[in-house]
Amino acid sequence: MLTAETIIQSLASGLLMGLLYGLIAVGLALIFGLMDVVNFAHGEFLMIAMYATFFLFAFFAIDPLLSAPLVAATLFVFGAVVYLLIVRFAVRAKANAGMVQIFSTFGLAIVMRGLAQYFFTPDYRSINTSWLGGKTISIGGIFLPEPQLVGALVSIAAFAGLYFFIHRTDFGRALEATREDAGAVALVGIDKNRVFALGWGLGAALVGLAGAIMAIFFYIYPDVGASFALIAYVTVALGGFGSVFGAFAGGIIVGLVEATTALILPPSLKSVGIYAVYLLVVFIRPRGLFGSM
Amino acid sequence: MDKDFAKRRRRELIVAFCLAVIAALVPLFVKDVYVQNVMVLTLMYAALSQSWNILSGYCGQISLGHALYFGLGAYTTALLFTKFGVLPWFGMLAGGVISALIAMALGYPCFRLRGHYFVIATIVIAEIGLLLIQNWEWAGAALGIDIPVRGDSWLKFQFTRSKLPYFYFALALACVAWFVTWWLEDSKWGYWWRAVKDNPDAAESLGVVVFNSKMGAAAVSAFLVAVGGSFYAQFVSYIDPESVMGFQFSLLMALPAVLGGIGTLWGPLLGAVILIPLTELTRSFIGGSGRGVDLIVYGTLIVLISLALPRGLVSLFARPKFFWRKAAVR
Amino acid sequence: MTALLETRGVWQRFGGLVANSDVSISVGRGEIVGLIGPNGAGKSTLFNLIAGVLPPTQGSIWFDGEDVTRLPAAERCQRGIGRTFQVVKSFETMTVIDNVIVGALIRNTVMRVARRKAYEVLEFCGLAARANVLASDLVPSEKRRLEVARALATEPKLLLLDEVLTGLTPVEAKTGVELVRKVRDTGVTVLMVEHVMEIVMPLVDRAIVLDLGKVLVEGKPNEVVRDPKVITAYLGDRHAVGA
Amino acid sequence: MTITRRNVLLGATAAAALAPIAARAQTKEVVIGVIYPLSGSSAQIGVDAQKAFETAADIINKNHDFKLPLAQGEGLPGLGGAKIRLVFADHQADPQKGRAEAERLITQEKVCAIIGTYQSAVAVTVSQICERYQIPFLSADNSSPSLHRRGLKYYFRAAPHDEMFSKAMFDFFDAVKKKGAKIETLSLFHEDTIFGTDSANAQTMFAKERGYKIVADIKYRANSPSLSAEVQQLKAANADVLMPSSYTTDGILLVKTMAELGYKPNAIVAQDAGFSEKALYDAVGDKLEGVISRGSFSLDLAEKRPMVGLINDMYRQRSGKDFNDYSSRQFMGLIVMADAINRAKSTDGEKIREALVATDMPGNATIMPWKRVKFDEMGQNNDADPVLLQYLGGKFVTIFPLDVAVSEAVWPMK
Repeated sequence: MLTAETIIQSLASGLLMGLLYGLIAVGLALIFGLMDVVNFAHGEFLMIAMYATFFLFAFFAIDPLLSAPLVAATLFVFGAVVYLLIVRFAVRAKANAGMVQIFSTFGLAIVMRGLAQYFFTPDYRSINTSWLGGKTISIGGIFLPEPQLVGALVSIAAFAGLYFFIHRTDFGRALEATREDAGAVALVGIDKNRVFALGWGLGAALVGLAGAIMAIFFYIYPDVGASFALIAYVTVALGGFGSVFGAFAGGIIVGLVEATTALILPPSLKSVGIYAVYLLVVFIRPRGLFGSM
Repeated sequence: MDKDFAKRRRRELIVAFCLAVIAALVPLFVKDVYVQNVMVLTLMYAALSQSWNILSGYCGQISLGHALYFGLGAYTTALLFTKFGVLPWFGMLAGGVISALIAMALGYPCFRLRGHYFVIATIVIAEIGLLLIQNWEWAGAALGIDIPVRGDSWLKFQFTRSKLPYFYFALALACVAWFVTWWLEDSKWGYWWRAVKDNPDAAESLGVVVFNSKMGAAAVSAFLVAVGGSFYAQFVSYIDPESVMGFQFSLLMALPAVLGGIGTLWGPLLGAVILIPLTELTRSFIGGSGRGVDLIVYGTLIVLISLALPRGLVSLFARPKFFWRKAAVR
Repeated sequence: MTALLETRGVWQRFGGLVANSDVSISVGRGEIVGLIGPNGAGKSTLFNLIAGVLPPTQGSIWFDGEDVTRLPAAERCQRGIGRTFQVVKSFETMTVIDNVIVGALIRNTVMRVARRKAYEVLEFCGLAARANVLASDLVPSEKRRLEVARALATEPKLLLLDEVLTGLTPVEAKTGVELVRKVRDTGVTVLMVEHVMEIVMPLVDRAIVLDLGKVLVEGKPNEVVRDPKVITAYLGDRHAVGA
Repeated sequence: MTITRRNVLLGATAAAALAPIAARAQTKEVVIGVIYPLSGSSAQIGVDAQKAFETAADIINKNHDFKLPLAQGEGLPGLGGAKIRLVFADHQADPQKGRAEAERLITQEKVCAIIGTYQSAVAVTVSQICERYQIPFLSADNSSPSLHRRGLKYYFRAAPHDEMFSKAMFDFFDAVKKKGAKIETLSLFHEDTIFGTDSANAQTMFAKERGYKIVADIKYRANSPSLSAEVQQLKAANADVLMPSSYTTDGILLVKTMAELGYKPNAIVAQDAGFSEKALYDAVGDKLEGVISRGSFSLDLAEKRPMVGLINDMYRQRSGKDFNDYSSRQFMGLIVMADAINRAKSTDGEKIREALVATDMPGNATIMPWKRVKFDEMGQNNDADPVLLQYLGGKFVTIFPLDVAVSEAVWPMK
């Protein structure tokens, strides 16, 4: 069954999905790079973004493509609030800072799931009549679903924008400076908390963008984040924690590995391929592909 | 000074002994099976978390993949019993040994990793284990293993209605895990592990072979967790991959220690005594609504405790100031 | 009688950067030797090579008559090389006594003996009163002393001190100097890296000056300070001389 | 929703466990335990199930004019008009928790029977506990065939299991083939937990027996973030029939991915689960015109049996949904159990068991298309004929077996 067509189709699907994984994961990488914190509620951020997209569609008939900026803005606020209410205190912990940070965000994840179940019910939702939903482009027998295609483009644009943002804007430079040396930054009069809050906002906004795109073709329910959380962590770790470009590369690798593993192994084992590649990479490069050594 | 220390150690032992005796007497007064069930689970998680604490709390190698060893213990025992008729007691031992060996084999490459890279490696390795068992026909794959229960038997360690044998085994396991920790705390290994956690470079300069220390901690930790897994298989008498190797087990092993006080002698026990009854009761009495209220309560507690008491609940009991002053005026 | 420590033609390169080139020094038994030099002279690199943090690119290191070039740090400690860190690396969540016990355990496997040994060392270093304080609660000068105590507990033949006196107040520095003398009086050889010459010169028996990764001058402290080569080397680094 | 619960912590510790269960006769109410996932990823199933059981309890406890056992009159006449009280418990899809909840229900809530559980893995442990306490357990909606083959005396299942369901599918294939359609190759697409594995095992067995060729057997990880690779293999195999065994989430993603990758199977014959859920058709119904799913319930039965429609209305009022394959089985589960308790005239586990063994309920006294309810020696009802339903014009119509079919199958799906 391994025809050229299946291989090309696999690679194409894997690439599109991989770019989306990258977009989902980059917020995680950004936040880690800024302050060495891994957000264990990242999957739930995605879930919130998907619900936001869904409700904007259900109540105001705003197509996900149009609501994506709105969702990103909402998540921006949400991310900043999470930082100010929880993470700010977690990083200040006098003992076991790493542990506190893992479990406070993890507890947040559980609360968010509970709240989603409480307010949105555990029922499965999905958006079925969006502009792109179900549309697909066929090029010589290779099918490229439009939602994923647009998702991939958004992902590339987001990464390009992020690159520009970090290197060319004042706030970006402040971010970069804060991540280099938070203490010194305070001396030049940059409010560390403000930078961190904005960093969390930005990270959340990026996953918001991903969530809006995902909502076009994925189902939505309170536990949906769990399916993506581990992939997002592996993606970021594979690329190297803190490296934005690493998340981009990691996403593509994860997408491609996932698609090609399914050609060789039973599909139920396809995530084994991803995990094996992760282990292989870190055994050789303990800080991921592009992590700072 | 030496005497103060010895006194403290002795006091810990006495407190533990009294607690164990009290715990052992509880079933004489509490006959309700549901409550006994909660107690069994509490003791089991106390033991598991205590074992997890050895590697992650004392030695500082945070593992969120201990479900692998739990599952290995459960599967080894169940497979040996159902396929070869090997008594669970031997299965328990075999599961422990296999887990310890696998922990060391995995530690060999993994202990080079630091921080989140290590944590994620432990998660994905446990996931791989889960997927492999889920696709392994001989081991029952997704269908799991149903351990036939044919009446009460200590030999086969199975009891139809009585919870007491399980209770006492769980109590014994918790005591063993506690005692091992207590004993290791004032041993060469205990000091080395804490040194490795705090600063591996400094530890190395003092003659501590960091790598071997981590391997030792991993082996002890995995062995005890696997015995817990074997126990669980006998206790539930049915296992399937998701229910013994799922990620939630790795978390449930870590949480009591984290909430109670990571890297402390009493933390896991204290954490388990609070957390497990809480999760069981929230599920039984507010979880029936289908609205996730139990999750909200549970999650909020985790956030609050970890933020408010970064050293865990044991810090509420500690009187370090008093202790220091006494030391200072010695 | 051979020297206790000897480096023979040691090179260390980091990529294109040469940190040590052809360094051959020796330290005799019972000496206090100062390893000095301006910033970036390669002192710390050489120090780390001796302690076993990393193997040299080229050359060999001999300790107590044996080649230890390829031995890891823990093994060198076993052989009798103790060290401190320039940036203190205490075990922050452990008490002071427990910090020292970690060191004592290498020679004493019985806990009770190791604990007693640790107390003796703490007394020796003047930290006994702080035995049950968490290392994280010590003031910087105490942390320095803890570093020394921890290393002493391993009963080293050679003690490597990495800028233990830098950044202390004059009073603290004076107690520090006394401590080092006391250590030597117990028969331990000391090799100390210092950036600021004035502190160490009265203390050391012999000084080795490194510059640009090479041994510049070696000799009695009062000769070394007068050596024009040393003065030139340090002139580029006014702060240190002026201090 | 009101469920009364005693303050268990204080009260229960004092209560003696293992009190002889027979001592509980002559009560004004009959307590039945219902164990479902009420939180976690399949919570919605549990929430819908609650409504189904409440509907059944309502029908039993109040006077209704249905030709359903116990509908007329209030409560259980055999126990002097005692009312049914349901106690719900949450097992979170965890066998250990299911087991603990079953024990709690038996010892604290003093239930005389238990019904559950959706997930088959949980049914394994719950039924074990029931066996130990000699309390009858009725699998309302578990379809794993291994469940009734464990030699348990207190295990009962009124509904069909996967082999019966799969057999119906293959009977249907044979029938369609006879009419001249081409069905030679099959693609199996199943998730990797107990449900998918059991289903695929049964389908593989029948395919071999009846000479169908399985050209793709795709086992995938439940709740995968992407199914493109899987769908592509299905597409490459392009079998005459695609046979998915998927829960709702994966079902939605499967259908969406098929559309995206341009795969239009000739026919889909689904093993229920996700393919009987409203959420799936809300999401991707437009792409599923002509999909066939097995089921044990069909709303078009209402034409022949008006009470089916009326009871469905009652259920819809509570849940906002029509009965589907699950909720209907859950509903019937309680009716069958209550009927046995009524005939046992006792809440003693052994007596109820005997009554269950003696059950012989004619099909037309149920809301299902079953021949009758009668348990074999393993506690399985072999007369629960499954039906095949086809999704046409936005609703399901029965197309097989022919004697209950209301419409002819559209083959292949358009």
